Order: sequence, then C-alpha cells, then structure tokens
Amino acid sequence: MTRDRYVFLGLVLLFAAVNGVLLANGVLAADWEGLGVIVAAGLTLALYSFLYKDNPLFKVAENIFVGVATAYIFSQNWYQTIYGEVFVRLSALGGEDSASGDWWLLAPTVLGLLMLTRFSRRFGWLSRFSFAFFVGLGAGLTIPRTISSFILAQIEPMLQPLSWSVEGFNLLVILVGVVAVLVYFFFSVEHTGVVGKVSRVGIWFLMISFGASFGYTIMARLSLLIGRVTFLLDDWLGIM
Amino acid sequence: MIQWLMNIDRRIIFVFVFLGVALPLLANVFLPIRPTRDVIAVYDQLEKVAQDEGVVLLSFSYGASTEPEMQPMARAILRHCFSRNIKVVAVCLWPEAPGLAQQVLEEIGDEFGKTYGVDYAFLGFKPGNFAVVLNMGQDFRDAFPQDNWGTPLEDLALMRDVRTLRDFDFVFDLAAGDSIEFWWIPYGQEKYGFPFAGGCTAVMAPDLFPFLQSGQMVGLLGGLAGAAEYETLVGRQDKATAGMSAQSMAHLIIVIFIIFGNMAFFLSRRR
Amino acid sequence: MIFLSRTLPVIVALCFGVLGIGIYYVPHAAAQNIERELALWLRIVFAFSYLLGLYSLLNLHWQRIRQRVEGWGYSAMVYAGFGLMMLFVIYNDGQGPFAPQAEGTAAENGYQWLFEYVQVACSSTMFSILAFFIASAAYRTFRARTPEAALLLVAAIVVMLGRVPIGAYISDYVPAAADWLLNVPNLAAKRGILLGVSLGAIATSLRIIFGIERSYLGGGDE
Amino acid sequence: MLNKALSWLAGLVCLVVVASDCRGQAAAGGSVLPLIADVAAFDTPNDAGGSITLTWARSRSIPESAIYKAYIAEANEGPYYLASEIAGGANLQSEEPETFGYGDEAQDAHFLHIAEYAGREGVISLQNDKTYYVRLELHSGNISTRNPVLTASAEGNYFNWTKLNNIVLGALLSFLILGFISLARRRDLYIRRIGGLEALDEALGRATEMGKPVLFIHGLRDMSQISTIAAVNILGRVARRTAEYDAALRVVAPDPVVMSVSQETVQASYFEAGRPDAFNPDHVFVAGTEQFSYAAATEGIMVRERPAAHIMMGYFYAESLLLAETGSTTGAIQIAGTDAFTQLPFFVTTCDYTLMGEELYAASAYLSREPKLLGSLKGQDAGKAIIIAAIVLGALLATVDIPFLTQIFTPH
Repeated sequence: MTRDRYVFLGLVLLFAAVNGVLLANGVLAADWEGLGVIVAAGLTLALYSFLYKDNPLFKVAENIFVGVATAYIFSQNWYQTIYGEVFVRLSALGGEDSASGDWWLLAPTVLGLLMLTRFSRRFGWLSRFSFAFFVGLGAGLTIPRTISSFILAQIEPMLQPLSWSVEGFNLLVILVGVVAVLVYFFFSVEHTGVVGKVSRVGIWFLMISFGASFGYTIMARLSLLIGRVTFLLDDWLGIM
Repeated sequence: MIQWLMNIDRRIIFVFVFLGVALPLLANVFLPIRPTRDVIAVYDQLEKVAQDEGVVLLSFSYGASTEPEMQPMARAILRHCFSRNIKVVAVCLWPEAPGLAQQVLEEIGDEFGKTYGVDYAFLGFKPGNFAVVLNMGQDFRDAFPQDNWGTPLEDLALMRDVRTLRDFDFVFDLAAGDSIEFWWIPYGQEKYGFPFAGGCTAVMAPDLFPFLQSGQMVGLLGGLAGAAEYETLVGRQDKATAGMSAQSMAHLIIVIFIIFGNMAFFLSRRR
Repeated sequence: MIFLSRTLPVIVALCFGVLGIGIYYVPHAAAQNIERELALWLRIVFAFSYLLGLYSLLNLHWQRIRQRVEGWGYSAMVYAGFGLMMLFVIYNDGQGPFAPQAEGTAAENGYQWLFEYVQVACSSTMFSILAFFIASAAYRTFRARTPEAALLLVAAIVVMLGRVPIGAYISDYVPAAADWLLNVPNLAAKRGILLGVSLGAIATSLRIIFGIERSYLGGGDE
Repeated sequence: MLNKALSWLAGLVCLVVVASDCRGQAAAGGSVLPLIADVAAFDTPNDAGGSITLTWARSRSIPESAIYKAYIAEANEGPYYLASEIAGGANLQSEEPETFGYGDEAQDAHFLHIAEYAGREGVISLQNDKTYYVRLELHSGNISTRNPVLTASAEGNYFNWTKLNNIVLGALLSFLILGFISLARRRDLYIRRIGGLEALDEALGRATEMGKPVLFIHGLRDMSQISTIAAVNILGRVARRTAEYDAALRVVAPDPVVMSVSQETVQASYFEAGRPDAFNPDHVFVAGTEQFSYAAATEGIMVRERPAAHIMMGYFYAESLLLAETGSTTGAIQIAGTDAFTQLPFFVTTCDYTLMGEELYAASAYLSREPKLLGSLKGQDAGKAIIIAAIVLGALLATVDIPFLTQIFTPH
C-alpha cells in the first residue's frame, strides 16, 4: 500500500513538472484552453491508472465526470424542451397571439409532472398514468412499424429467383443462414434429427456473425484508444 | 516456459498495446486506404444531392464516449457537403451530442466560409428518441420550433421550405447506439422513403448489413475505418486517416496475441 | 381506489396502444394530426422522464453520503461535479435559466469548457480502457474451446485484418474475404436474429397493450 | 364501399371518354393524332388527400419523343395551368404496383399524380373536396391531340390499402401470440429442454465437489427488463440447487432493487429446499453502482474468493469483457446468458456455456412455467414457423417465376 502511495505521489509530481515545462516552452498557452488541455490530460491519465489497479484517483475522476455529465444532460433537456418549449409556450397561453391549439400542450406537461410522483409513497400511483400513456402508446406505434421495417422489408429481398451465379449463390447462403438461425431459436421442437442438424448450421452462422461483431468491437475500442493517445501526444505534449 | 509466458502480468500486455498505438502515430505513417462499396455509395448519394442543389439532414446521435470514432466521420461528411455547396440542417437526438455537433459545424463552416442560417442550421437536441423522428416527419416545425439558441425557424433562410422530412434530399444519421436501426428506419425512412444512410461506431456496424441489402439504407460508414475511407474519397487526410496506421498495428498485435494464446492453449492441453 | 390505481392505467395503456396501431393504417389528415400531436406529447413526457433519472441518481448518491456508506466520499464527488456544472448551466452567460441557451465556444464559456475538457475527455477515455483489456483477453482468454468458438475467432481475425489497410498488404483476398463474411453469412445471421427480436418486440408490445404485462407500471402490484 | 365508389367513378369517367371520342378534335396548327384512350381522373387512393390521379391507356404507336401534358383548372372554362408533363413511355402503372396491382394490364397503362401546379402566383397545392378540371394532351413534334376535360376532386382516405399485407400479418401474429398465452393459462405447454440449464447443473455439481462457492452476477439493467426478470428466474433454480447440495452462493447486483428481489428469490428457494437456516441475506449484495466500479468489485470477489463457478445472467454492456476475462483466468467454470448481442462474442470465447439471446428468455420460461412467458414463446415460435415457410416457399416460387409470395411480402 505504501509503495503504491509513493508511486502515485511521484506520478502527480511528474505530471505537474511536465505541465510546467509545457507552459514554459509555450507548447500550451497560459489561458483557458491551455488549462483545459491540462485538466483533460490529468483526467485521462487518472482514468488510465485503473489499468494498474482500481484506485482512488480513478474513482474520483469517474465520479466527477458522472456529475458533470448529469448536469449537462439536464441542461439540454431544460433549455431545449422544458424551458424552450413547455415553459415558453405555456406562459404565452391566454395571451392574445397564442393559437388555441397550444392548450393541448397542458396534457403532456401534466403527464410529465405526474411521472415525477413515482418516488412518492402516497402519490406514486399517479405516475402509472404517465407510464401507461408512454409505454402503451410506444407499444402501439411499434407493432405495425416492426412488421413493415423488420419483417416484410427483411423477408422480401430474399424471395428472389435463385440462379447459377455468384449472386444466386450468395442469396442461397443467406436463405440457408436465416432459416437455420430461426430454427436454432425455435423452442417447440427438440433439437434432434434434421432439426438438430439445421440448428447446428444455425450456430455456425451465428458464430461467424459474432466473429464479425467481435472484430468490429475490438476495432471500436482501439479507435477510442487511438483518439485518446492522439490527444495526449498531440494536443497535450505537442510531439506528433 | 509456455506456462510462464501465459502467466505474465497483464500490465506488460498493456504496455505493448500502448506502444503499438503510440509508435505508429509518432512515426506519422500514412497507409493507402481503399474505400469500400458502402462508403462509396454514401459519397455518390451526396454527389447526387449536390447536383440537385439539395438539402441534407444530419442527425447527431452520439455522445462524448464515442467522440474519437464519430467526430472524424462528422468532419469528413461535412467537408464533403460544404465543398459541394450542399445545405446542411443538423439536429441532435442524443443529449450529449450538441456540444460535439456545434464544434464540428463551426469548425468546418469556418473552413469553407459558410454562413449560419443560409448554408447550415443547428437545431440542437430534442429528447424523445423515435418520437422526435416521428414528429419531424409529421411536421418539422412542431419538432424543432427554434434553433439551438432560440431563433425561430422562420428567421432562418435555409429552413423556410422545410416542412417535413420529405423535404430533405438525403438524411444521414451519425449513430453510437441503435438510432439507425430502431428510430430512423421504422419511424422515418419507412414512411417517408427519403434516401437514408448512416455512419456508426464499429460496434454497431455488423448489425446494419441486413438493411444495406434490403435497400433501407443507401450506404454505411463503419467506425474510424469508415471515416478514413470517406476522408480518402473527399481527398482530405485528417485524424481518421492518421489513425489507420495505429489501428492496423494494434489489430495485428491482437491477432498475434489470439493466435499465440491459442497455440499455447492447445499445446498445454495435449500434454 | 383499486380501480383508479390499477385498472385505469391498464385501460389507458390499452387505449393509447390501440390508437397507436390504428393511426398507422389511416392516411386521413385527422389521423395524421393525432399522430403529430401524440409524437409531440411523447417528446415532452420523455423530457420529464430524464428528470426522473436525474432524481434517482442524485438520491442514490445522497443516501450513500447520508448513511456514510463505505466510499461515500466518491458520491460527494458526483455532487461536486454536478454542482460545478450546474453553476454554469444556471448562470448561462449572465442570462439566467429562463432565457435561451447562450452561445459560445469552450474558450468563452465555462459550460462548453467543462463539456469539452472534462466530460468528453473522461467519457471517451473510460471506454478506451477496454482496448487494453481486450488485448489482455486476446492473449489469455479468447480460446477456441469448441469448434464454434474456433469459427468465431477465425471470422474475427479475417474481419480485423480485412477492414484496415494492413489487410490488403497481406493479400488482396483478405479484404475480399472480410467483405464476403460481412455481407453474406453475417448478414444472414443478423437478419435471423432481427426477425426473432422483432417477433419478441411484437409479443412484448401486445402483452403491454392487453394488460398482460404490467411490471412497467411499477408499484409492485404483481 | 370506397372501392365501389371509386370504380363507379372510373366507369362514369370512361363513359364520358367514349362519348367524347366521336367528337375528337385536332389541336390548332398540327395534323391529327388519335385521341388518348381510356383516360380517367379520380382521387388518389391511400393518401391524406391533396392529390388526384390521371390514368390512361398506353399507346405503342406513338414515337418515343412524344410527351403527355396534363393541364388543370379550378373552373371548366379555365384558366388551365400545366400541372405536369411526362415522356411518352414513362409513368407506367407497373411502376406503382401498390396502387395499380401486379397484373399484366399495368404494363399497358399510364398514371400521373397531381398534387400541385404552377399557377400565376406561384405553386398552388391541391385542396381537398374541391372539384378540379383536368385535361390531357399528347404532343409529338408539331402535331398534338387534346382530350376532353374531366373532373375529379381530392379527398382524405380512411384506409391505406397498400398496408393490407401489414395489417393481415399483424392480426395473424397477434392472434397467435395472444391465443397461445390464453392456452398456456389453461394447460402447460411444451418447450424443449434448454442445453444451458444442464450445463448449469453440472457446474453447480462441480462447485459442490470442490467445496467452493458459486458466484451469481447480475447484468446492469433494472428490474423492469425482461433479461433481468429472466436472470432472477434462473437465480431461483441456482439457489435451489446450491441449497440442496449445501454449496455456498454469492449474488452480486448493481442495483438495490435487483438485489432485494434476488434476496427474496434466494430465500424462497432455500425455504423450498428445506434449508431456510442456510440462507444468509448478506451473501446477496450490491457490489457497486457505476459500470466499472461494479465490474472492479466483482473482479475482486473472483480473485479473493476463487469461486468454482461464475454465472453471469442479464443484460451486460462493455463490462462483460472485464468480468469474463478475470473470471476465466481464475479457472472457474463460467456460464453466461445474455440478450446483449454485442457482448455475446466475448462470452462465447471466455465461457464454457452461453445462453444466447432468446435462449435466456426460453430458459426463464422453462423454469418459471409462467403462462405469459410460455405462451409468448410459443406464439413467437408460430411466427417463426410462418416466416420460415414464407422464405422457403417464396424463394422457390420466385425461382420458377411465380413471384406471388414476393409480392405479398413487399412493404409499401
């Protein structure tokens, strides 16, 4: 524990020294932007300290950022919608130039406010009306669009003539794959005999697609790392 | 020996990865990039919009956590739009997106000397996920009565003729979550039939291939590699292209790790 | 009371659910206006639901601070970050919270500054940490334990090499193979999954509309 | 009703056309072209209004350079404005099968939708329930022909017939799913054994032999999610077995509600197994509430307590990698179940058995025997059977040039 403490102290001093040099050399300007880069670099390194082990520095950075992000998200909801639409339009109600239709805006406002009763023991049941509206309407809107966009539109391109060509072969592979995957996720029949064989084929297709997702996910995480390393080397240290 | 190699501290591996990423970046190597079909399709679609002097709706559906992947993509697409005098309307469907969207719009707008309100408009964030798309389709002004800073849309020259999603010649969604698949396709493209494409994080990309084949999407930019391909098409090498050498190196290291690890696994099993 | 708190919400869900389905098939302007109005309502209610999330997060950390749970100091850090950002949110460049949001770049505006240098920096760093763990897992744990896992790993390697410039250096077949894997077998599996997920979504929606599924209402009546 | 009215209107219009045929007149200044046959004007179907449609027969004798011009006016005497002009071979009805059907006759007829026209003061949109006067002309070189004036008015429609396939499929699926749920309430329905559950028993058995604890790890989502409910159902089974085998069980959750539900479930299972004394509520706890601190705390337990089995159930995000990686290096048997498809690859390569996607729900339904879960699952199976049949049959029929199913499954 004490060794770790010295390591951290040393790193903090090193970080301060590096920033001192950067400021003295003019790599970083002594203004808000320069300070921003220093803060961002400090937080980035604090979070990376997790790689050594879970530690207080990491947790402090993690929690501060959760707080900042929460406030940012609040501000976006406040200025754009709750103030920008609801407050502005409702406070114009009854005024001479307000359209009569604006009264309708009271309905979602009330539903929205009722939602906030959820944490109250006595009035919590009122929030059920908001959720009933929200989830019920969402469920209704989903059904026809799911059928159109995900069932019909996805089936139709497979119902094409098969042929002796590369396209025909690919179409056949897709047909076999889709059917096999659906059979794999079919729970009414025991997976033995022909059904068992087809579902094995389904697993192969699933595995190839998981492999593709796996490769792409690795790519995504590395891209983020590249972004952060670029920030450290270029924006902070200025050595790229 | 193998056991020893397999049990080395993972922090040593971390150092390997860091170097694998940092060294190619410091060496400034640019590898030649070959754009793929789905990326070229997006480029061609925007060229078509440019010929018709059309308007593009750019939807920012990503947040700070994927900034290194998505921001270069937004930059490349905007460069293409502005260099070909395509008008751009930007909206945000993720609460963390506005800060990022504003950054790229101002940066690339200045680069090409574009005027706010005439060449592009920034309408900010609206909560509601798919409901915003549905609302924009029915009545664009109903969903976005003002721009990000409270200016009514009537006061923006660019927005005068925009009434619904149908009035856009192309919609492009920059997505870190499932906004392409579960918001834009079923609630927008399905009904209004506008040409639609997206750029997404690499995590999401493999899930979207069914929509390319069915024609529900025109094209797709997947992750930083997709952004790099687009930079190549636009002819302006930037952060994504610069990152590709590091990306290649890091992939190579991971592939070697997987192969080596599995060889050790099978050797130890045979014993 | 039971009718009001239990039955009526289910009826509300049923009505709006059926309305949601119905208006899809009616092109008449009356129906389309209802859809427009309901979309607006959903949007507004959604904005309030964010406040619910805000409350639950702040309350969670407040409870931890109040009860002095181990590590409560970190919960105080959440409040510190939140409070600092809120100062700038409310200040809004001197205009206060009852005015449109102020314009400004990170250099001019504390709000944008915190966003760019704290939120963006931390957020993207958090997930980039995973790059390191992926490498370590690649070395130590991604094993072809079964033939299926072997197939997965081979596909992953082809895609990882084929989608970055280095693939073409090794051989022209690498990007071509990656392309085929993504566009044919991957597409087939993803489409199969999508069809299954869609049927699941329809089933869940139906259960909600017809009051068979009520857990989303909360309040522990089931 | 509506269709009837439409066909009646079309018939009337045809009559007018036939009657006017004999007094066909040549336009001034050119020689004579035959009149355009079978011209009809009516409200555009399946829309909100604001549009009328003209249809007419295709003439194969006119040159390719010929163009049709449609004029529109608000009164019979004019003024007439050009609404649209199209090339002689364009706008065949076969291009819009959702309106005109897939029949061969659609090859031999043209259509034109008119929603707006350029008036004297700019573009004017058509209004609903107002009579418009339309006239079709054919121009070829310097000769032309002018058909008599027809009338039509636009109106909003109450049903979108192009969505017929959608509503039929939706009704069928709803009927199946709701039907199976109500059937499941009356009797137990069969679903196959889920392989993952046997692997689970095996893992629990081995943990008992080794005398080490079993660690159950919840995903990140809250109690309202299907995946979390499924995880709790599986936890019930796990707890029942550990109580029977007298093995230690630890449960970690990221959410206080999920934790308290898990406590109740474990307690109930221990009670059922006749071992209420062995239940310790402190063994079910919240390990952390933020994604990475939850993962780090759970990793800590894995390394310190060295459980013999890790069971990860529910919806996981990026932390899955950290959990599965550390978990597999401790040498424990790992069993995962998640519907988070992006995380499945990591579980498949690091775990001994993985319940993928719907298998998780199926396992939950299999264990709980709850009618709404079982019934839904069976209903979805029926839906899958329909889709499989449609795909196989449709592709075969399309190959032998009968695109009947393809047409049915085309979304419009």
